[in-house]
This record gives sequence, structure tokens and C-alpha cells, in this order.
Amino acid sequence: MGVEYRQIAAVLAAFEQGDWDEIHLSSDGVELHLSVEASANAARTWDVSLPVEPSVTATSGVATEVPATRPVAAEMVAAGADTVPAPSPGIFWRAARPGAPPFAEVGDRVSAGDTLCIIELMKLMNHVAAPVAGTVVEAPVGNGQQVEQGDVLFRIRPDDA
Amino acid sequence: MGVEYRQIAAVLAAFEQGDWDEIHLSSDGVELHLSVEASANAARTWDVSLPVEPSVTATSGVATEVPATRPVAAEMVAAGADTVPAPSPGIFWRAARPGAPPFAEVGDRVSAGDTLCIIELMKLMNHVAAPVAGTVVEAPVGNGQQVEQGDVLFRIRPDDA
Amino acid sequence: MSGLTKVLVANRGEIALRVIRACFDEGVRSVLTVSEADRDSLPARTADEVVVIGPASTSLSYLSVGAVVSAALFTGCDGLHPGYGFLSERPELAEACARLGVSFIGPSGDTIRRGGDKIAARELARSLGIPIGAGSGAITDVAQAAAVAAEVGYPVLLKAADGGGGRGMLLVGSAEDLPSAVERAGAEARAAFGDGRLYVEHFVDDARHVEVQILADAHGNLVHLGDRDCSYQRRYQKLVEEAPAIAVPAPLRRAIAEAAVTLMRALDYVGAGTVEFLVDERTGTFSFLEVNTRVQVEHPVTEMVTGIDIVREQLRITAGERLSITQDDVTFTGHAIEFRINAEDPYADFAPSPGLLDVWLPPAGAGLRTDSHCHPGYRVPAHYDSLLAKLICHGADRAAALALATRALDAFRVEGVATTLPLHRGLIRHADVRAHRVITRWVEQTFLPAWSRGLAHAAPAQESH
Amino acid sequence: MSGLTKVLVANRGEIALRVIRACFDEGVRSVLTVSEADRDSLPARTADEVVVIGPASTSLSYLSVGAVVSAALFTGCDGLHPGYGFLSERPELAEACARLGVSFIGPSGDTIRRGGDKIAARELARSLGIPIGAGSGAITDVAQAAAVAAEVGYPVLLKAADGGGGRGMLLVGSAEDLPSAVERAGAEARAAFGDGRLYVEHFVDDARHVEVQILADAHGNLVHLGDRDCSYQRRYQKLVEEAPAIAVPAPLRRAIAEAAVTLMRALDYVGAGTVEFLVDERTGTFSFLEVNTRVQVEHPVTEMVTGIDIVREQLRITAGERLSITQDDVTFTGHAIEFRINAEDPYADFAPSPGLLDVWLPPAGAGLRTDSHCHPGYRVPAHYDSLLAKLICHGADRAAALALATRALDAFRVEGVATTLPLHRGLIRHADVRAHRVITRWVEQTFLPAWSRGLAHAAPAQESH
Repeated sequence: MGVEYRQIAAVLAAFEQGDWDEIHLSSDGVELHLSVEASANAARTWDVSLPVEPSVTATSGVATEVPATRPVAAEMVAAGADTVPAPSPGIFWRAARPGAPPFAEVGDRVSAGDTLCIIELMKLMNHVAAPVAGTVVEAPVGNGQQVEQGDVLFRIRPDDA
Repeated sequence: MGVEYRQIAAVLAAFEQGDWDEIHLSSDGVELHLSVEASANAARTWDVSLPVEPSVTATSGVATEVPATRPVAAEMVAAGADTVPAPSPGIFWRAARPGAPPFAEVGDRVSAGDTLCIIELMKLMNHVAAPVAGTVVEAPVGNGQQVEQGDVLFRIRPDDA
Repeated sequence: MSGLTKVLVANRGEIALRVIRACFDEGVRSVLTVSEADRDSLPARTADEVVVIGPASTSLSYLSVGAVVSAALFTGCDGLHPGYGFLSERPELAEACARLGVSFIGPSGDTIRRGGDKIAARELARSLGIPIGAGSGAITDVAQAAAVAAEVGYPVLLKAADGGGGRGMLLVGSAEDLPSAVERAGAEARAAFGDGRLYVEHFVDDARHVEVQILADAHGNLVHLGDRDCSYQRRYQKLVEEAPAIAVPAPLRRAIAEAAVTLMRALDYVGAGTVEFLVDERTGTFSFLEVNTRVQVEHPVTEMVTGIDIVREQLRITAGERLSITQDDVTFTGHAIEFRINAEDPYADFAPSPGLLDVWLPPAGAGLRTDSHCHPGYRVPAHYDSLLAKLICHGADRAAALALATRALDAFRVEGVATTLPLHRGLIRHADVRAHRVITRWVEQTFLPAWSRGLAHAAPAQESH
Repeated sequence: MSGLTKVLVANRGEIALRVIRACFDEGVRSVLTVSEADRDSLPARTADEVVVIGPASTSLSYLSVGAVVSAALFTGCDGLHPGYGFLSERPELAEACARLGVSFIGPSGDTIRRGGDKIAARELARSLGIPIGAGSGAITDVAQAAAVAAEVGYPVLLKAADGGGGRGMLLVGSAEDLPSAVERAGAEARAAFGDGRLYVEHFVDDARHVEVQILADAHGNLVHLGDRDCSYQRRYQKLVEEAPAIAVPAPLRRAIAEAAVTLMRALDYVGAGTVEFLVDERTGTFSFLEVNTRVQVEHPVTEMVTGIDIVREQLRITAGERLSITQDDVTFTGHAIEFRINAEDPYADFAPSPGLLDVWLPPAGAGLRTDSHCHPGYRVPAHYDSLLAKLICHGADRAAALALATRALDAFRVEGVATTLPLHRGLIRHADVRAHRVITRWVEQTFLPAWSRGLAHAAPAQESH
């Protein structure tokens, strides 16, 4: 069982051939992290760490609670700004797809009804629209982060404020 | 579904014919308790209570912890007495079978090796023997009670104490 | 006796779940009796209704005829399935049901009395020309026992007339041990069964335990579903069972099946039942042991090789239906082995091990069946017996069943309580098991001593327990 | 391509568990890829080994060819099973496996390209004389689309060339809606599949969705395992599937099966795959829809009626074995229906419903099979699709399967998240379902509106959700 040297070598060889940016694997206490710098001629780096953590095969038959990510405290409301809460739990996406420009960043002017972000819930993509016209003054959630219903996604200072 | 009047009547009729002392049933929020006094001519009593508690069919898929019965605090040691701890978890039985005289009661003189009680564990009957000769000064566990390993079953004042 | 609409399942654990599911399959509602300790059990969650019949203590719940019969009336059941153990072979329960208009799923009280009393059944078998072991009728004192023992030869087994499932049995090696043994066995039988009658049998050294499954309807139709080899035993408790009993020569197996049919016909048997025999490997002969007037723990191995659902057949028979099969319809496919996974620590003299199941992950796959009431997070109570699960492995032949069993036992993950899984993993790899050479003394006299020595010499056991 | 000893299961959820168990059945070790969110899943606990390949986000884990292929090398796997969805129909994965010496459990990258591209597959079917729906090749602008639509007649379906499983489809009722629809569908297809090519098809009003299961080995042997009727759909997503497709006239079914075999032979198909067709109820004709080059969600209904384990066959085929069956060996017994139990709230426009499963108690019994990765205490993650379980009901005929399904759906207990169970309970009792009159528009146009009205008029829903 376990991971043997020749297996790690096989991954390295594949990584050299492949056009992958980064690979991070862990199994049975062995971690393997391979990455290549975005710049054209950067050296590829690799890093293998031997058993550090217990086997990743979970040993408990009782599910553990996964703590929800709660990005910001609701009380930190920027003065005079409207908040845009998450309409459901889900995954927060800033852009329509990886690599695309974000829908809205801090400092952007938005109109009421503009898409601010996507909340992905079980493969369903829900566009979240700006409730008012104004300027984005806060965007506390990181791309790809999990949010709970009601979490603040954006703060917008209305034009008439 | 649920329990209907004619079903309760059927239980009553059976109870009248049977030679049972006591019947206590509950289902779907209906409780039925029938008992007869030990004396020969005593009237039979019966008591039916209608929905009071939620359905007994458990609704949780996650098992709840059953608190162990821990009869006495270990610090209440009678001065100069030896304790007899439970060798394993199990059910405490004072006598060899229902109706038989108890092995040992408070005030009884016992010799080392005498059976004091039975601890029943998953149908295995373990006799618990007196560690010393002496007098039983305390017997804190009720017949049929569940005990955990180490719970004090008896205190015995040794003859030489 | 016509139709069943709602059945009281008067048992707990895996057999309760098994019966509840058979009711579901037959389109019959199920009501489960539970003690206070079992209110949240998996069978309780699976049954259509639940009735609490008393505290955890079995004498006040699962062993109370009054509580169980009242529960059937209380919830409007027209049938009652007793499972195995508890009240399943108590004629009083069958009779109370008959009196109160509840169909007992099992034979009549009279048949239970005549078949379940070990001494009466021996006499019946003898009268039918079925071989019985050298031994006695009922004995009441040491002198009688000594006379019989001297005649049949030591070692002898003392057995309780009302015993069952290996309980109330005592092996006596020599005449000097007999007096104290008779006294002890009598006292134990009185305490356990309320009946101190004993009988004495010669103990057969190289014996296999072979039993025949019977199904009979109320219309005079009776078939057998073949035999099982239950020779893997510890303290007269079965650990592993196989079907069919292919280690026994075919002519002997035919004679045993015929004897079982003859005996059950003489008992006017209705329902599912088993006739147990001992096969003497040295002499190639067999002798009658006892009748079990209920479904047995090991019934699944027969189901796997015949494709017949014995518990559903019990329900249909009680509903007044005719057997849908004749003896010619009963065919056998492959080989099945059952392992009893008990909450006992085989590294600590099989000490019972109640507690919380942190991990419970039975294997699943083609040819595998796990009958169990356990689940992750289940707290195995201290009040009841230690059977957690039965793992049944079915293959095209015995070698395939053994190969599957080896992988399945390795894959079965339990943490939180000690179980007999490590024992089974050792057992299944033993040359004697592979060669099908296991006799009733084998586990205790051959396997366990060597296995324990092996453990002592080996690295610390890997199994968490 | 000879032998398999250790297989990477590159998927999650019920299909991961299904493949892990097939590996167990075949005596092959399984290694499961998991994202950080699935480390403690039931499949993770069941697999022989686990390898964490990335964070919860699918693009960085289950959808990363590099991560998945590396994981196979990292853990020394000689095979890789992609399940369905995720990377299962990505030729890049099959090709990377081939390059790196890992046997991909599925057809070659070339076959996936030729079969999986909807437009290329339509052309191939047309060249083989297999009917295809009235429609276009690839269109690149609104003018082309308008011309085709005018020719075949409205309503038309816009489909993504690289779509699948109902994604990337848009129904257009009239010419004025076409321009915006083409723009939207093209953008969605680019976003979802990285390929904006579309094609246009006439939408058939009274259609059944019928598909044929194929198995083919690497030695030129190819059989079909009969058909399935998957007409119960909402938003082009299948909800319920049946096998065989007995509502379709027998001569038509034979022609459809022949067409499927012809097409898959032309693709040099190796492995398990499906050819999907539309049957026009009015004209009694059929037309080719698409090829699925992977195992499908609904494969169990075919397994139940044929007795053939499709996933084990996939493993054997990849191991280089010959099919153990010829077309004549494939026989059909009874009828099977599958229900997809999704974590969606049918009372709230099918809103996804992740959360903690407080109660999870699937029914069990003869003829029932539940394929699921769920268990009590499982937290359904927000990151992945909503399929919790497939309940498969098999009966001697369709009426028996429906009767069993009714009882099984009623007995299935889930609390903590909303599911589609109430929908299925309503659906199974509908006269159109009983009469087998369901066409692809039926759920959305007939059933759901009436069901919702019924709910509005009825007492508050009993189901906790």
C-alpha cells in the first residue's frame, strides 16, 4: 500500500509533460505539491512531505460538523451603505467563469439590477443583482468561498446617499 | 392507525383472564397501565392516558447518549469499610433469580469468596465474590439497575477492622 | 388463520429488523415491541408502529408473555412473530395467542411442547426409528445419572430438558466429577428455565452438527430446504454456519433429511422449524439431537442457497396459504457461509463488550448479505445478547464462498467495541477450514489454543478493540 | 490492457460508492479521489485508499485532468474509472491515461470525440442510415439558425454541440425569440463547455426518450442490454427511468436497438455506453439524439431486468476480458423503475437543499435497491449536484414494480433536507403513470401544475422539509 518512490517519480514525469500549473495531492500521510511559476521560463518546483498527518481515511462513522465560513461580522456596517446579503447558502463566484473579469469590484459604479456575483448552490448558478445604483464600497467574500444565507456579499453606497 | 377503544377493551379482557400482575404499555402517545394488588380480593385497577408525549417512534437518525446510572458518589466511603466495585458494566442482580432470597443484605455477615451479587453483561452472569470476611454495611445499588465498571456495589466492614 | 394484516414483532436486534422487512415485503404492517432501552433502535425506526412494553430488563419486557400478548391486542395486531430466543419456544405464548385470537407465527403450543421438550422429543424420535444418541430419559438424581453414564461411557453431556441454544449443557469427563456436575446443572436449569429435569448423553468426540430446515403449511404439505453444517462452536454456541452440509457423505445426508421430515410430520408441524442431528465422523452414523420450533439465527445460509425467503414463508403459512413449492421445486445453488459478529473480545476470553459503535461499516457486494440492527453511533446495550451482525457470503461453490468471505471479513470495519471479527479472519484462513475438516470440538481444542499462541508471539494486534 | 489490480475512482457520491463496490466484487483494490469537502464521505470510508486532490471547488479537484491523472500515478493505480459527469466524457482524460499507462475505464479518446460531439455523431448516424431529427449541423450565427428553424418548423431546440445531460439546451417557440436565444445559448455553452457551437433541432411534441444500453469488449464483441424509457423529465433532467421501454411498440424497439448497435459498431466502441433516441408518439417513428460514452445514472434499471452488472463488466472489459455473454444470453425478467431522490424542494420550485441529514432511512426488501452515499448525520454539501439516492424497484411486471414503488417511496424516511420524495409519491399514484402515458413534456406541462394546485388546496404538507 502507501505511496512508493516510483509512483512519485511517475507523477513528476507526467507533470513535466503536462500543461498543469499546480498539483497538490495527499494520501496515506504523504503530501505532494508541484507547481510552476506563471512566467515562461520559471523553474518548476516540487515538494514532497512524508507522513505528517494521520491517514486521510476518516475513522469516524459519525459525521462531524463542517463549520460554515462566516466572512464578516454584520455589525461592521459601513456608514450609509446598503448591504447585499446572500440569498441562499452556496459558493461565491466573482466572475462568470475562471479567468473572466469580476462582475463588480470595490470602487465600481453599478446600476440597480446589475449582476454582482454568482452564488452556486448544488450546480445551480444564481446571479445576485445590485439592489440599488451606487458604488461598491466593500466586497468581503473571497472568490470560491462558501457562504451561508444572509452573509453580506457586498456593500454599496447609493448614489443619493 | 393508533390505538382504538376496542383494542384497549381487548387488553382489559385478556388481563382479567390472565394471571399477570401488571402491564404497562405505550404506543403512539397512548399509555395503558393495568395492575392488580397482591392481596387476593383486591380490585383490579386500570388507567389509560391519552396522547401526552410525542410518538415513541424516534425521529432522530443520530443515536443519543444513554446516560449511565451512577448510583453513589465514590467519596462517600463509610469509615473503615472495604468497597466492592463492579468488575464490568452490566446489570446488578441481588439474587440468583426473581423471587429468590438476596445473596447479601445490609447487616449480613459474609465470608471471603461468598457471592454478593450477579453482574449480568450481555447474558453472561458474573458472580461477584466478597473480597474479605466481614459485615455488609452498605448496598447502594438497586436490583436490576445498570452499573458501570468501578461503581461501588457493596461496602463491607472487615472482621478485623 | 386467514390473512395477516398487522404483525407484532416480539423481539429485538437483527431478527426484529429481519421480520419487519419480511412484513414489508408481504405488504403487512409491522408493530415492534421495545423495552425502554430499545426505543431508538434501528428496528424501532423501521417498524410501522412501536409499542413500549417495559423496562430494559428482559424479564419485565421481552420475556413477559402478558406484556407481549397485551401489546398485540393494544395495537390491534392479528399476528405475532416471536423471532428466536426470548419467548419464541414458550408454548404459553402460542397458547395465549390462540386464546385471544392472535395468529402465532410458529407451530401450536402443543407441537412446541412435544417438540421442544428434549426428553419427549428423544422418545418420539426413538419411536419413529430415528437413531438417538446413547443416553437416558429424564434423570432426577446422581445415582440415575451415574448408572446411565457408566452404561454409555464417559465423557457424557448433561443437558437440561428445557434448554436450548447450547445453554444448560455440561461436559463431564469422569465418574468422580459427576455428582457435583449433576447438582450444578440441575440448579442452573431450574434457574434458567424453571425446570430442573436433566438427561445424560454420551459425548461424541469427532462430531459434526448437522441440521435440516423444514417448512410446513397448515394443509399437510411439508418440505425440507436441505441441511446446514454448524460444527464451528464455542461453549456449544455456534460461531459459523455453512449450507449445504457437503462434508457429510451424500447417502448420510439423504437419511438425515428423511429422518427430519419423518419427525416433523409426526409432530403435525406447521411453520418453519429445524431438526438437529449429530454426525459421528468415525462411525459414519447420525443421531437425533433436538427440534427447534422457531426460525433460527442461521436461517440465511439456507435462504442464500435455495432462494427461498424463510421468514416470508412463515408469514404466508400463518396467513393460511399453501406452500408454493413442492420438494422437487427446492433446488440448491452454490455454497453459503455465515459468520456471527458478536460484541465479544476474542483476545480477552470473549468478554462481552457493550458500548458505542464509533465506526460500523459492513462490506457490501455481490453474494454478500449483512443482517444487522447496528449503525454508526449505535450504543450496544449491556442488557441483551452480544450478536451485532451476521455476515453471509454466497459463492458458486465452497471455495468461492471462502474467497469472498476472506475479503468481506477483511473489509468489515468496526470501531468502538471489541468484536469476534479478528477471530473469524483467523479462522477463515485456517487449513482445516479450507479443507472442511471442522468438527464440534475443533474451535475450542484446535483453533483457539493455536490462535492465542500465535497472537502472543505476533506483534501487537492491529485490530482496534 | 491486461488485468486490473488497482483502480482510481475519479468521482464522488453514489456512483463512487457503486464503482468501489464493483471493484470489491472483482477483487480489485480501489483508490478514491476526494476533494477537501468529501474527505469523510461514506465512499471515502469504504474505498481501500483515499487521495485528496484539491479543495471543494470542482474546477480545482474533480474537474482537473491533471489532479486526477496525477492521483492515479501517485497511488500506483493501473486503471481509472471516471463514473458519470465530471471528466467522464472528456477525451483529454482518456488520452492522458493512455499516454501515462493507466487503463481508462471507458472508450478511447478518439471514440469519445467522435461519439460525444453531438454534431459529429448526428452526421455519423445520418451516414449510417439512422434517422435523425429534422435540424442542422453546427450553426455559428443567428441567420443560419433562423434558416434552419424556418425549414424544420417551430418550436425548435437549441443544443450545445458539447453539452450533455440536458445542459446547454434551450426551447424556442417562435422566430422573434430566436436571436436572443442563440446569443444566450452560445454564451452559456462557451461558459459551461468551453465550446460555443450550437445546433438546431425541431422539437417533437409527443415524444418519449428511449435509450439503449451497449456493452462491447476489445475483441469485437458487442451486445445491447435492451432499452430504457426516460421520458419523466424536468428541464431536460431525468427524474424517473424504467426498463424495458414496453410502452413503445415492439417493432420500433427492435429497430431502435439495431440502430444503436450499428452506430456503436461504427464508433469501434469499447466499454459500456448508451445511444439515446426520441420516439415520436404521433408518427410512430424514432430519431437519434446522442451517444453517452460512459455509465449512466440510470444503469441500475437495466441491471435489475437483465441480471448483468454493468460496472463489473466495464472493469472486465478494461482488463482485456472477452464479454461472457452473447446477444442470445441477454434475457429480460420483469420490470424496473428508478427514482432519483434529489436534495431539492419540489414545494419551492426545486430549490437546492443542502444541509444535515437528521434522518436517513431508505426502505429495504425484496426487489428493492438503493444506491446512495448518504447516511444519518451526513452533511449534504453545497458544492455538488443534488442527487442523494436512486431507489430502484423491480417487480415481476410493471404493475408489480409500481405497487412495490408506492410502498417503498412511502417508507423512505428523510429529515433535515428537502427532497424530491413527495414529488415521486404524487407521481407514482397518477393515472397517466399507471397507464404508462408519460411523454417528455408530461412532468412539466401536465403533472407539476396539477400537483402544485392540489397542494395549494390541500392541508399543509405533511412532509417535513
